[in-house]
Amino acid sequence: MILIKCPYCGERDQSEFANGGEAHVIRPKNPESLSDKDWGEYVFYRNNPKGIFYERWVHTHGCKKWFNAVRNTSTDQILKVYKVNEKRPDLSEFQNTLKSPSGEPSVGSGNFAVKK
Amino acid sequence: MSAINNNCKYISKKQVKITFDGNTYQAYEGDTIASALLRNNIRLVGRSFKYHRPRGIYTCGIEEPNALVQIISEHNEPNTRATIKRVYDGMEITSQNRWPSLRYDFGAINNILSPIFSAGFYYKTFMGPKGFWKNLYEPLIRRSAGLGKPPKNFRSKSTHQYHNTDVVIIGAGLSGLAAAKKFINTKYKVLLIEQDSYLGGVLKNSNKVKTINGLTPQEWISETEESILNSKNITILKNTLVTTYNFTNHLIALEDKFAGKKIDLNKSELTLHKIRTSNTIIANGHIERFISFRNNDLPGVMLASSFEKYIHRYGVVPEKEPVIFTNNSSSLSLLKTLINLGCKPKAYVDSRKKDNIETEIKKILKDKEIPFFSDAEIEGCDGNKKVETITIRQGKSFDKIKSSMLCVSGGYNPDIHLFTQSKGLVKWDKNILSFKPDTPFQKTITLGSTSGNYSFKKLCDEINEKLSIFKTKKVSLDINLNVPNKFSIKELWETKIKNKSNWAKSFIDLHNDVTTKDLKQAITEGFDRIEHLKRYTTNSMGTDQGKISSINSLAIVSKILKKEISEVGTTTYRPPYAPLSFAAIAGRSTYEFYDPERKTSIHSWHLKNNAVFEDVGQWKRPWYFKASENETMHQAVQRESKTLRENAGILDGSTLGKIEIKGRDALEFMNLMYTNAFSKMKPMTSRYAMMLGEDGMIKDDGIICKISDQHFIATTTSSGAPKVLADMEEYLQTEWPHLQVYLNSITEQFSTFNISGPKTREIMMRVFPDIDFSNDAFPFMTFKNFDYKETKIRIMRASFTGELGYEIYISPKFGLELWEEIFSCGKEFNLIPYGTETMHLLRAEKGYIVIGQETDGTVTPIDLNYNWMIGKNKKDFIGKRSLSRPDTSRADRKQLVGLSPINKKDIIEEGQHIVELNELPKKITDPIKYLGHVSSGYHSPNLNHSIGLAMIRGGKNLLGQKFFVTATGKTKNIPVEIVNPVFIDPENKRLTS
Amino acid sequence: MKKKYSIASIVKNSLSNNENWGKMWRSPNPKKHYDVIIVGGGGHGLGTAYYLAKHHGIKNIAVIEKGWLGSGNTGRNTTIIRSNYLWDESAYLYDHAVKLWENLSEDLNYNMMFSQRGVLNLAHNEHDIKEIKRRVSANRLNGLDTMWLDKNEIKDLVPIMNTDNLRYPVLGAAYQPRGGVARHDAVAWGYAMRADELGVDIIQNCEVKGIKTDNYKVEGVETTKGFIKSSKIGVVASGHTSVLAATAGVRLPLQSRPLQALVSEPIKPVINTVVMSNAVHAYVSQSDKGELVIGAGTDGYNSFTQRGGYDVIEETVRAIVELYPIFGKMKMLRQWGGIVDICPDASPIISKCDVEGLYFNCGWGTGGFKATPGSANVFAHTIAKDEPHKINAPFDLSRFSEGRLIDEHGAAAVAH
Amino acid sequence: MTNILSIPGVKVSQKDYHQIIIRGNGLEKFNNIIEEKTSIKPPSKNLEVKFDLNYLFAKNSFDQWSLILTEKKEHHHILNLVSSINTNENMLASDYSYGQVYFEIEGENKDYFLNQLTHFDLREEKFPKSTMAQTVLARIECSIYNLGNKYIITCNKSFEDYFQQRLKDTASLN
Ligand SMILES: Cc1cc2nc3c(=O)[nH]c(=O)nc-3n(C[C@H](O)[C@H](O)[C@H](O)COP(=O)(O)OP(=O)(O)OC[C@H]3O[C@@H](n4cnc5c(N)ncnc54)[C@H](O)[C@@H]3O)c2cc1C
Ligand SMILES: NC(=O)c1ccc[n+]([C@@H]2O[C@H](COP(=O)([O-])OP(=O)(O)OC[C@H]3O[C@@H](n4cnc5c(N)ncnc54)[C@H](O)[C@@H]3O)[C@@H](O)[C@H]2O)c1
Ligand SMILES: Cc1cc2nc3c(=O)[nH]c(=O)nc-3n(C[C@H](O)[C@H](O)[C@H](O)COP(=O)(O)O)c2cc1C
Ligand SMILES: [Zn+2]
Repeated sequence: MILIKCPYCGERDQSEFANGGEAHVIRPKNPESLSDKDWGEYVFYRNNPKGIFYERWVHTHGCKKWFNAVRNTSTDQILKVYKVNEKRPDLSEFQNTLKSPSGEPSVGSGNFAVKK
Repeated sequence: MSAINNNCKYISKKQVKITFDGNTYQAYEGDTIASALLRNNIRLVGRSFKYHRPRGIYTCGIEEPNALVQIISEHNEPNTRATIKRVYDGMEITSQNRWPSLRYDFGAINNILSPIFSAGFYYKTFMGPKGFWKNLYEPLIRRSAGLGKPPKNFRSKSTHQYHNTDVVIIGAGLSGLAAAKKFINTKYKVLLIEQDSYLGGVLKNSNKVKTINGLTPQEWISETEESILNSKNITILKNTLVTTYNFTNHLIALEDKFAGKKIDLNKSELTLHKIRTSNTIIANGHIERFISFRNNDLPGVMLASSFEKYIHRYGVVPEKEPVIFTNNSSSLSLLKTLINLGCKPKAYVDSRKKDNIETEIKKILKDKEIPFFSDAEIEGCDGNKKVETITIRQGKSFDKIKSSMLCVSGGYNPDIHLFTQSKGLVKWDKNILSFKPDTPFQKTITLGSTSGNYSFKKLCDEINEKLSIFKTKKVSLDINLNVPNKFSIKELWETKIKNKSNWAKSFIDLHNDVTTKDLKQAITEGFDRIEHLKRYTTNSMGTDQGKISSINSLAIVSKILKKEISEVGTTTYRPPYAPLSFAAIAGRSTYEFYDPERKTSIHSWHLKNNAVFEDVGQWKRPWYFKASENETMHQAVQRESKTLRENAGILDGSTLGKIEIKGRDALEFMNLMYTNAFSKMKPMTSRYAMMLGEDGMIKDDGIICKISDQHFIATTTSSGAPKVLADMEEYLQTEWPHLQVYLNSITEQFSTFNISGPKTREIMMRVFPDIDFSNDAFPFMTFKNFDYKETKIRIMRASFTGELGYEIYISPKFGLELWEEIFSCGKEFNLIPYGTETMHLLRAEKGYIVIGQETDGTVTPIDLNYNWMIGKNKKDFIGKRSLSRPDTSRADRKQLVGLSPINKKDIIEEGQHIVELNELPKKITDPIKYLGHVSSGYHSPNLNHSIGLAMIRGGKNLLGQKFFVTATGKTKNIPVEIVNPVFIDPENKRLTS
Repeated sequence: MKKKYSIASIVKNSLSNNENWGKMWRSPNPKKHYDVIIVGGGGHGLGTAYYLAKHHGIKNIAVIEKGWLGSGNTGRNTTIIRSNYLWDESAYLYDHAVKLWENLSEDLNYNMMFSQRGVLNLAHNEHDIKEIKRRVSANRLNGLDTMWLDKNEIKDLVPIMNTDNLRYPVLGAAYQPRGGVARHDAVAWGYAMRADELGVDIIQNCEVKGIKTDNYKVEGVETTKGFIKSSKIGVVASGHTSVLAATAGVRLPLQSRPLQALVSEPIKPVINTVVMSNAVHAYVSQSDKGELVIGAGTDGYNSFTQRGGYDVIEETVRAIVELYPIFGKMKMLRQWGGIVDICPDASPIISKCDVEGLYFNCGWGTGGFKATPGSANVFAHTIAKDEPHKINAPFDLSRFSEGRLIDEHGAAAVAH
Repeated sequence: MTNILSIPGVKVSQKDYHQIIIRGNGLEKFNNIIEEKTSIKPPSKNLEVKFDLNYLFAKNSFDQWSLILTEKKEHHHILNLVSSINTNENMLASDYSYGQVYFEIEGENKDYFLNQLTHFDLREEKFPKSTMAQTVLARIECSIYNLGNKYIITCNKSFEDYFQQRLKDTASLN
């Protein structure tokens, strides 16, 4: 159960929030000018990285405000929370956070817990 | 030899009666089932999972793999661990997995057949002849597996308790208590959680510690507990087991509030604590492990520290003359305990070399003339349903000793379950021959034996050092021991069997009847990954999850594979730590509170007037009203529909979503959100509107009231309301923050009544004599606000039935009063209340669609012939671009049509399909082509025949053609004509009358 | 078949203390080059290799698995098998699989314990009823054995179910008698054994780090055991497919999310049918060993941690005790999660892509176990022939630009 | 006022209050208008609650306020206030008086009691006096106002029966 810090309400249990998928996907200004393929990409395709992910959350059962977060999807650690109108933080800010002691196993699920 | 009682402070002297398999026994309050049975010399308590072998009590705690019983007096609760469940007077218990009785179990034949029931045997046989698997083999397998019998119905009132805290200490043993001491009277909010009903852990369970700070262990525990209780910042939870360690220091712990008491069904017998903490201190100790030898599952084999725990914690000495078998130094305290009680072990078998064995042990053995075997091991034991003879191997020689109990210690594993659940990394420690915590992933601290620190003397330093991150004072522990401070152990996981036999078994998993032979076989077959091995053999997949054995299996496997144990690795530890009650997980949010019921302000009236309700989302909506006791739903709906078209009817539409939209850019916003164009719309008029997803598919619909270009009120479907508001907010906040628009949900702020039918105007004039309802003053699709008594109301002229109609919006406080007023005025006009079913029927007659019925996420407005709702000149709106994709603009998409039966008596069923064949084959093998499906089907009382709305391929061009509709359970299809979906008043005369 | 399993072989081996069973598969070192490389040793991947070797005469094949066989979702699913999907395309695909399931144990001479004990999908409100009745009718025309059951018929099948005295009463159900469950791990093992026998190299413990392409053509895979050349690569890596695709510069419309499941302690048989419910969200069946196997929902965020939030477990268990009051006295033994690859229309992708020689079989999300043999079978065809089988043709990637989605959301909010 | 329950350390009663939800940008002009119409200065700090005997004025988020009037008033009075605020283009006020229900909970065990129904962190340092929170209680969305010695909890009126029953049930199992 992740603990998420709503920029407006403070730390709350994840169950109060809904995830809005990838952040910084801007709705095309002029959809009619897009090819079917490009429009299809906008509607259906979202990045799905294992590692650093820029994503959106909304405090559905609280203030109902949207905000962005940077989360490591291989550990679920939230590395940063920022408001919708704030600048996308640079990837380099989080590079060294990736070396977490755990996270999803590199080999299957069994051995990850063991330090060699 | 029989058990004797020991004087013990943790057990009351109060006697209680329990029954086990029909026989009554005396026990003491505070006993567990296991201690009670041992007290009564009962050692055979169940049959094993696969081979139905006789099994006894193996441990004295949560790690028990064998002694699982069924509690008849608690709704037949199955698989209860006899070693932790506390007895109470009248408790009724039975053994499990045996037939006809525990002593004579028919299933024991499996033991005879055991050589063929080797690992994974079922994958290799039972494949034919056809049908045998389903009808014979599988039912047989299922019946012989499974342990306990199913429980009985049980509606628990167990509760949840949330905590937010600074520190949680798991385990109130020696280290947990010492740690808690540090937090006394500090600013930290601390929860100290202990699964037992007494604090003290190893101090109360064993004889290991002589004194602490000059006090006896018992005195030290009481003193410590008292000082903790006096400190306001620390809460102690007893009888509470931490089962789950989630991400971000979220813990689940289960409190047994009726431990040792008969359950009161009106009370919460369990409390599930859901804890969020900033720091977790794990001090939950260690678990002793066993050693595999031939017949190491016979009743009478017990872990050494468990045996000792029965003596100290429960005051029962299970046997006066057991044999002790160990590979480490810890069994000294058991030896001393027995000697102190005047008991004398039959033999002491230590696998360590004589030189490595502590002098104190050797001295006692010598003094008391106890047969002593060093550098020796147990080859196996034999007996009929119990241990009778024990075979000891020393070098090349074998000795047989008669004893009925064998206490085994294979060493200790730090109890890392919770630590690994938290995703911490563990590391193999050669000194203790086990895994111990290494790098935590969260804010986790491990203390005492959990952390792999087996030295009492170093404990104090460990605590002071690891807790130095907190602002606390140092604690001091001066511990005097009955055991050597230095822990010594010799690697020993399995002993060799003397006479090779197909039937000889050394168990590695007692619960699932997995033998060391199975491990070897699996590896021979290629299952050389530990996770594979687990799944192929079911090793460590039982109710105990291999607590006393899983490390042993890793070691055995690593030997066969010639790998380091750390390379073999562990299987994944998963929550819960021990089986967790479903009732407790569910808590009170089930049964009557499974999901909140939402009620409108008219609900009480509906109840009084015999409404039958329908669940729409969480809302309770009148589905139809029974005019008399015997009226069926069909009759009611036909009556309601007919009366409405002839006179008038009123529907409680309060559940409709309502959203107030206001701001400088409201118009632009609305033009983007909906397909419709709102720019030319006049203030104080309303319009039916549609909302799409970006994929172009219809998401919701509703009526939009325009107050001004800056102010709108939108209605939504009842179940779509939250989603529509959320979507609007999302676009405003994330895509179009430059638009100045504010939204408020006002769903709950208004009761809404939809009144319609030809007599409606007359009724409205009675209710609101001051309002001019004439067509000129109040045309279709307009709305106005009026003063009404001490409040304001809004009336809109609109209709979903196709009749003259109004929607009234009023504050819920005055809703019921107005509703009743309308009825008293409507009486003479035959006004009736109607429900959602009639609403659906009437709108279908009129060809209006219902979201979720005509639409299913794959329908565009064009498919519904609603091209007129699309603001073609608008540059953009949500979903517009998708409407021109190749597939969404195809001419032969499924489109909305009406269906009329050619034979007027035929019934068009909803959900059936439209085909070209008048008859279907009895058994369909090749798919039959169909055009589409019936999205709505009703018997129209006003046309007096069945009608349908359908979504069919290329439907727009098929008007007038004849097709067939399938019918449930019939091969003969119903001939129908494709017609315009508007069956009643296509010219809208009624609507605008 | 070289290794022939039967009661005779079991008895024979039991006499030698079960010490002489041969290896089920080799553990070869990877060769430098293969004709086809399958990335992902789950059921779909191993099955694909098996059918490529068996039906398409391709011999030089490798299956590369980063962990152990079945360590992905094949080893962690609730094993529900059914084919009663709403849309024709789906019904054809899943029923193709069910038909293969019906002979799979004999075909592979390995007992998958495919247990056709029937699957119920419960209706709890008017909307469910409408949806289910429509599906029953569509299934009938597609030759499937789905039927509508009323409350009494449900009670007969599952006497322990509380149908009336609950917040959302049980109003009826769809029932597919041919549906059921199977022993999930055995599926991977059976396929692996027979593929190995046909010469397929199964390489465990080897992670594909990247797919190497040149000018929109695949060249091979970079792995933890070195570079391996191949001109045809089939990626069947469920939750990790999009991560792998990205290394070849391909974007897929997939989101990876945890899906959780749990088992209870084992008890004697109480529930002989697979029961699924969306409104009272829980899925339950009882395994041959006796534990209740219960499916929970997907977590609402992307993650690769194979572990979801506790709230999802709580939701499921609430529903379980609501529907089956006797389970109030049962206990959860273990909970776990898998990473499922979810497609916008809840239907899979079995498709070629812009890169020549690169094939994807993914997007099975919460419900691909049931499709294993069918999916493997048509995917093998797609790779061997470089064109889709007619059954998987609709499940291509272009459906997302054309709008030709196969939207199974309406039919089953969670499609186990 | 209706008494809902009273057990050692916890007392819950239901109140009849009025409420207005106001949306706007919170800038000076906004504040002035609000002050002019209500004669109360709107709180400017996020989550802050101003209160006295007659009212409770909270800032729920950066663009939303809830004004609860604890004194009994004519509905017209409230509605007029709402429409006079709404005359300003960039503000939205909606009457929430009777679509919400109001519970007052007091007593020394109120936190422990509420934490049987909500995960919300009621600790003083996380939820100080004179602040409010929107969260989930007994599976429904609620607002909680911390007035120090008591909390005011509001939720949608359609949940009234359910919420009352949940509260009573919790008390009965305590
Ligand atoms: C909890 C749960 C319940 C489910 N219940 C059902 C159900 O009841 N019915 C049903 O039909 N379906 C169900 N499913 C879905 C089903 O499990 C999957 O759709 C199906 O098993 C997918 O099989 P697969 O072979 O494609 O993938 P997997 O079995 O996941 O195999 C993919 C393999 O690829 C490997 N891999 C990944 N990345 C790499 C790499 N870089 N290099 C090498 N190897 C790699 C993985 O280790 C894995 O072994 C459920 C899923 C879950 C998680
Ligand atoms: N020399 C030896 O023979 C030897 C061997 C091992 C340990 N030790 C020493 O023994 C001492 C043990 O002290 P300790 O405090 O680590 O262990 P402990 O056994 O005293 O205490 C652990 C406590 O945690 C409780 N517990 C376990 N799991 C729990 C759960 N999930 N939820 C709630 N409660 C739970 C247990 O009931 C127990 O009371 C240490 O000082 C260690 O050095 C000595
Ligand atoms: C159908 C099915 C039945 C299972 N039954 C058991 C069981 O009886 N006992 C057990 O410990 N685990 C059982 N598991 C869970 C596995 O132990 C394991 O948790 C799961 O495969 C996920 O792997 P992981 O926990 O190693 O990541 C079962 C899993 C599945 C898919
Ligand atoms: Zn918030």
